[in-house]
Amino acid sequence: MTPATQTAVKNGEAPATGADRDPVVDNRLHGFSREELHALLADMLLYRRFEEKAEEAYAIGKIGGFCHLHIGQEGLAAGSIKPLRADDLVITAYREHTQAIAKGITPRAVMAELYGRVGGCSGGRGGSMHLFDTTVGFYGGHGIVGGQIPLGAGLAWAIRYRGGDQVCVCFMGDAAVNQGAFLESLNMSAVWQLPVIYVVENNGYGMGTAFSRVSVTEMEARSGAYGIPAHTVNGQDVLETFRFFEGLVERVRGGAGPQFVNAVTYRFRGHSMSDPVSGTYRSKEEVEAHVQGEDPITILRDRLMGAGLLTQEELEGIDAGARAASDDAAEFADASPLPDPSTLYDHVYAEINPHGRLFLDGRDRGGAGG
Amino acid sequence: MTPATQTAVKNGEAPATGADRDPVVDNRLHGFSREELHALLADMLLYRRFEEKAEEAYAIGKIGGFCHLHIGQEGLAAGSIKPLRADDLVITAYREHTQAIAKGITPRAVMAELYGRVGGCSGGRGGSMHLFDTTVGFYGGHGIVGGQIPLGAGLAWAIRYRGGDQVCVCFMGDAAVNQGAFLESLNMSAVWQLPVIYVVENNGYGMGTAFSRVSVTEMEARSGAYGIPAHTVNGQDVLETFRFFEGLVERVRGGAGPQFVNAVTYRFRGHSMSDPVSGTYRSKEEVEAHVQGEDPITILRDRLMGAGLLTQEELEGIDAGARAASDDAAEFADASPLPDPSTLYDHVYAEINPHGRLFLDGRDRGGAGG
Amino acid sequence: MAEITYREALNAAMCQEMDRDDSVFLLGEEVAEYDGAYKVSRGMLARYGDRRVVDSPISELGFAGLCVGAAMAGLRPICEFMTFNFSILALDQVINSAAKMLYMTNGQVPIPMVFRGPTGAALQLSAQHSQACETYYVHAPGVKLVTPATPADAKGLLAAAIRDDDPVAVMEGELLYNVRGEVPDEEYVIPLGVAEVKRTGEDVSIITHGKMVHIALQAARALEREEIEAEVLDLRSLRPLDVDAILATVAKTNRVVYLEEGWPFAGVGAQIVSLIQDEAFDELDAPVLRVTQADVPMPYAKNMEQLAKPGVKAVVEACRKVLYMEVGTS
Amino acid sequence: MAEITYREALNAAMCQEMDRDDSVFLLGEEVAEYDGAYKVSRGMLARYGDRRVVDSPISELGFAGLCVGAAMAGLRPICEFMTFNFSILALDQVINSAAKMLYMTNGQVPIPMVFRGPTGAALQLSAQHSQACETYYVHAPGVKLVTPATPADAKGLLAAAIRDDDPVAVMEGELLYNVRGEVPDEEYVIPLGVAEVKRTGEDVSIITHGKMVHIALQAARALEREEIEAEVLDLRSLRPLDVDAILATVAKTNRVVYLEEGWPFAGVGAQIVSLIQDEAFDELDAPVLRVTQADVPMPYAKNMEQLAKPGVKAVVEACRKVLYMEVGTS
Ligand SMILES: Cc1ncc(C[n+]2csc(CCOP(=O)(O)OP(=O)(O)O)c2C)c(N)n1
Ligand SMILES: Cc1ncc(C[n+]2csc(CCOP(=O)(O)OP(=O)(O)O)c2C)c(N)n1
Ligand SMILES: [Mg+2]
Ligand SMILES: [Mg+2]
Repeated sequence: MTPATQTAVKNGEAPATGADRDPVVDNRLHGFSREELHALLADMLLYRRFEEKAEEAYAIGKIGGFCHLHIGQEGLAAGSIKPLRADDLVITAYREHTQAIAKGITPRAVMAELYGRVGGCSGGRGGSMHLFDTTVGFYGGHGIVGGQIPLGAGLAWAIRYRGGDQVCVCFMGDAAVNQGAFLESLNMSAVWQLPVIYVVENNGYGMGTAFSRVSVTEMEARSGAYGIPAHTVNGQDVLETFRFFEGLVERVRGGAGPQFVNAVTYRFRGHSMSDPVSGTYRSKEEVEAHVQGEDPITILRDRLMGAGLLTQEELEGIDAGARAASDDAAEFADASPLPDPSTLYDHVYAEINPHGRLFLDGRDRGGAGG
Repeated sequence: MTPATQTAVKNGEAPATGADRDPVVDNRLHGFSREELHALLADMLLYRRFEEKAEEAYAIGKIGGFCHLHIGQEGLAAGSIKPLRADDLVITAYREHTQAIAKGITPRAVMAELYGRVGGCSGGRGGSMHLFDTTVGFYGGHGIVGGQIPLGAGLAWAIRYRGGDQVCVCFMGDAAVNQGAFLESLNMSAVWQLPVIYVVENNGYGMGTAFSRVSVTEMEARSGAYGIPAHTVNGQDVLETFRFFEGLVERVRGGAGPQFVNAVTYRFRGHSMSDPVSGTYRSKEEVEAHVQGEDPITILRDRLMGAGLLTQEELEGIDAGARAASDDAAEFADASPLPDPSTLYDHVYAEINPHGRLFLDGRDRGGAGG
Repeated sequence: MAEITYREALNAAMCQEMDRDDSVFLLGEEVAEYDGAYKVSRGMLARYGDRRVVDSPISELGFAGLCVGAAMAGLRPICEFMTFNFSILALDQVINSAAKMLYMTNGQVPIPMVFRGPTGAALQLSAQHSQACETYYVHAPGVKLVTPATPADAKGLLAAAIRDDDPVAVMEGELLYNVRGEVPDEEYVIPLGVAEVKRTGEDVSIITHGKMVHIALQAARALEREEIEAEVLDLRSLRPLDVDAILATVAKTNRVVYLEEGWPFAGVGAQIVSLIQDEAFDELDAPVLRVTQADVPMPYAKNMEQLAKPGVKAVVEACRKVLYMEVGTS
Repeated sequence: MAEITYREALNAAMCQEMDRDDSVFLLGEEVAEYDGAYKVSRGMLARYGDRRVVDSPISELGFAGLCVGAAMAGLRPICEFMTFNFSILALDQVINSAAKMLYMTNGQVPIPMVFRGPTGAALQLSAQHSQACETYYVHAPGVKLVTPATPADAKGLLAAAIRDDDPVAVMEGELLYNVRGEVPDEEYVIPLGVAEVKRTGEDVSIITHGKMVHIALQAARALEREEIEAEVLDLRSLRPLDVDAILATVAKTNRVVYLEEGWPFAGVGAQIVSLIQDEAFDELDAPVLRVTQADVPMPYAKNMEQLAKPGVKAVVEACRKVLYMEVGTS
């Protein structure tokens, strides 16, 4: 099992510092090496800076449409995706910029997609909600709440059908578990014992609606109906999350069948760019408390500094790298051309049949197709 | 709480025979009076004879389309619906002839509906799968598996909205719990504490598919995800079922919130008229064993005879009544006219707007509407 | 008569009807505490309480069906879809329950309810969030459908929809919510099935509905500069359909362009063309042309989205074409 | 060439394709152990095993989506809907996932799959089980749609649909399953987008698709007795649409009737009329008339159902009408 991108932690290596470390701190470091810890910090800082850059770009109109930031939830992106193999599959909803980067899409390709440019990972056609790169096993980016859940089951179905040992990780928001697709997909996954891990990014809210207002049970209760084991993990602790997923992925790879993970996290920004951070449905105090106490980046930083594994200088260096990569992504995006208007009708169909008309708007009237 | 139709058991009356009865037998009689017991037997025999008659009529082409018989499941129809008040609401799927009769639609109106005649409870427009009579609180008769589940939640919503103390009983087959509508409806019912009882008529099969082939959990596991209590009842024992529902309905009426009942039963006929009773998906032996050992009518009959509460003569009298009512229903249906062709466009809309055209097939071209 | 926004007009219609009839309630995602995803229900929770203004889980099929069930019992639900894109999940309850119920029950169970929310594209929301859903609602008999284009129409048509005893889909436009216009303050109801000539003209008729009315009016202004007088007929209601108004404008100009936001194949315009050629065959001096979204899923990139959407230029060209003028010179 | 049933022809097409390509599998309700609700997949479980012939729970949205997901990963699922009526529950996955995926991914993720099953009415199945679903599948670009009317077309079109790299809906007819006809024994594929003249004639064209082809042929025989020679054009494929064949028959007879099983508003026929009047305006000697289901939910009662369905008589009358003959005398 090797991480998907070069910045990621290398597993299976012994922790760098030896037996003289404080066992409590060590325990909280989950046996990661210094390099691995720095790499995880670098990953999360990249996600943060990248999205801050996107926020800026949105404000000046470089990015349009809906844009859902993952800020605050980066521990989960790194902790759940970095343990995956390159050929494992990820599918998710529309709050997926950092997940896409975690799985191996370059910041450039993601940013260019947000800008709607040809250099984007979906050629500028998909936008923020529809990031795709199947070469790194990232299957989108879906905008209908719950729509990706059956698709994730289908990806896992294909793995099983071919006798492969990959795993599919299917993310969703907490609100998505109230969609019927959730029941149908989990049930089928259980019946066919598909190699899929359903991960709820439980940030407590679906837009302005607290989960407790649309459910009388806790999240953990939602998968038992189908005989799928439920697990809870603290998504703000990237190390705990990483180790947890590392183990779970191996179990699923080994045939343990579908799993359900309640990953507890918090969204530091509004639902999308038009939603204020606090006000209507959650108080300023509530948000502040989370930002202060539960920032996955701060948590890791403090832990590393506390253990003497990170200096202020190193931190600044890592952060500078993250900012540079984000700036570079934005510059790349800005320089990338708009899609060529002549391609408007490309990729509606994979196969243009030699007979008959496929487009009914007059486009291929008299042309080859009609 | 009074039963809905005149044939039904009257509750709250002391058992007719006194203290000299065998306590074990008595216990199995659940404290019902002789009259009540006879009435329940009469109800079930009516359902049985009625559907046997329908079967005959289908064979000679008097009834068309799909026709799903409830034979074998009558204990559940009587036991769950007879305890309801006249103003309680029932909604169900397409295997609903006997449920409709239990709630108070006359055998004549049901049979005429199967025949597609104006005397039918849906005027011949609905057919076997769409029996309706809102004056007795019977809200159909729905053909899309799971489609009635949100509708049942909506009926219960209306009760709560108006501050009424009625209860809505929403039936479904075992296969329907795999529809997403199940999750969505149960969850909303729990969130809003609706006065609804979801009853699964668990006959073990959805068409040719055993429940165990499409679920890794038992039926009881399916409602806990939404915090809705699950109950199991033996639907072949009409007395147990009646007492169970009697209690449950009162609790829901009193504000206990939504409930989920796994009512275990068995279908003695094929899924519909074209499906053989046994062969592909269940063995002859399996069916025989149920018909011999788990016929709700036989069970009650034997129990009553064992307790000296029913003579062969009485049984024959009751059965003759059931046959006569079924014959009468068929005669009524046969004599009832076909719907008047001039009514084809009636009841598409409740309100024919004075302006504009509602029918686009040329029908009101030049007429009042267009 | 005050000038208010389309959003406020919808709000006013709901309040008007909720004030007069306790059986009317509003249910949907974010309609209560959040005041609506697009703030259409602003203030309504405070005014009517959480019995009548209700936040639902994200369960489109379920809550649409729940509303149909409540309507079966005689209530008059307003079921808000955050956008109609999401209502595709609920279509089974719209078509198989709401539309067919009255007929299957032989008239016993009317479904007096409203499905409402924005339809069609806003700006750069990409393929899954930019779909005009009229065809899905108008194909099956049993559901009525209105598409208000102005604040006044929004108030009058939504009020009429709530009062109607049948299920009525009210398709709004996200890009219309901030549009301002004169709206009667008093009780105001526009009968379903009455189209409105939004601009008169002799030379060519642009027939359209919903948000596209504004594109049609812009096109008419552009044509005016070429001394072409276009009539703009806003159908307002697709079912019932004001056939008299359609035939009147055809008889007047003999040349027609149908403009709609959605895709061409089996679009609303296809039906209007079919109707016109059937009932006014001899009145036509040219084939009816249609302007629609390009027959592709909506792309995200701004330039591509503009290209895919039906715009003023395409309407002007179509009008010139039905007038047998040279095209592409304007 | 053997004479086999339409049902057997579909079975043969699936086996033909499953034999040549391991990535093809069949999934749906009752397709395996029960051999299919209508026995279309008879023997396939025994032949291919439960890896490739799979019974699903009753979860239309879920299993349709699962098949789309499997197609995203490169498999070629055949997703059987017991009938297309039930697929309304799955439309979100058809439209928002299958149809839009390739575009949203800029061509990265084709969806090479088939949705198949019967559409339209059988006999007395009442409102919820008697719906022709073409419009719901043809409106959004991204999905192709074929409607075989004969056993040979069933084999050839289903095989082509399975081989096609796009999602293709194959709409069959429950009442066609027992129809017999000559079908090539060898590998047989009919290219998508090629209509077929099922009967030639000079006087009037009946254009149609699917099960209605048989009604059209009956009507043509009835007209023959009045010495009217009707041409019957079976579109076979609605998307891609064989426009050349349509224009050819229009040019030949100058009079057209479109016959379809579904409802009128935004039906397939509306689109065909729109296309003909646009592209062959001057060829038409009369408006194109349409024969459709009555614009009502399907009633159960036998007499009412017959009345609601488009039948031979209505087609004959429409043909007489476009020929400007007296109507109602035959
Ligand atoms: C079917 C559907 N309904 C509604 C929406 C609008 N919508 C977009 S995101 C969202 C909230 C989802 O919340 P959650 O699943 O918790 O994910 P989060 O945004 O918190 O990551 C809603 C209602 C949608 N996109 N799809
Ligand atoms: C959505 C939908 N899918 C498929 C069908 C076809 N169908 C009718 S009944 C049935 C089986 C339902 O079984 P169950 O819910 O257990 O009820 P039972 O017939 O045993 O009473 C199926 C698959 C349908 N009517 N609706
Ligand atoms: Mg959330
Ligand atoms: Mg069953």
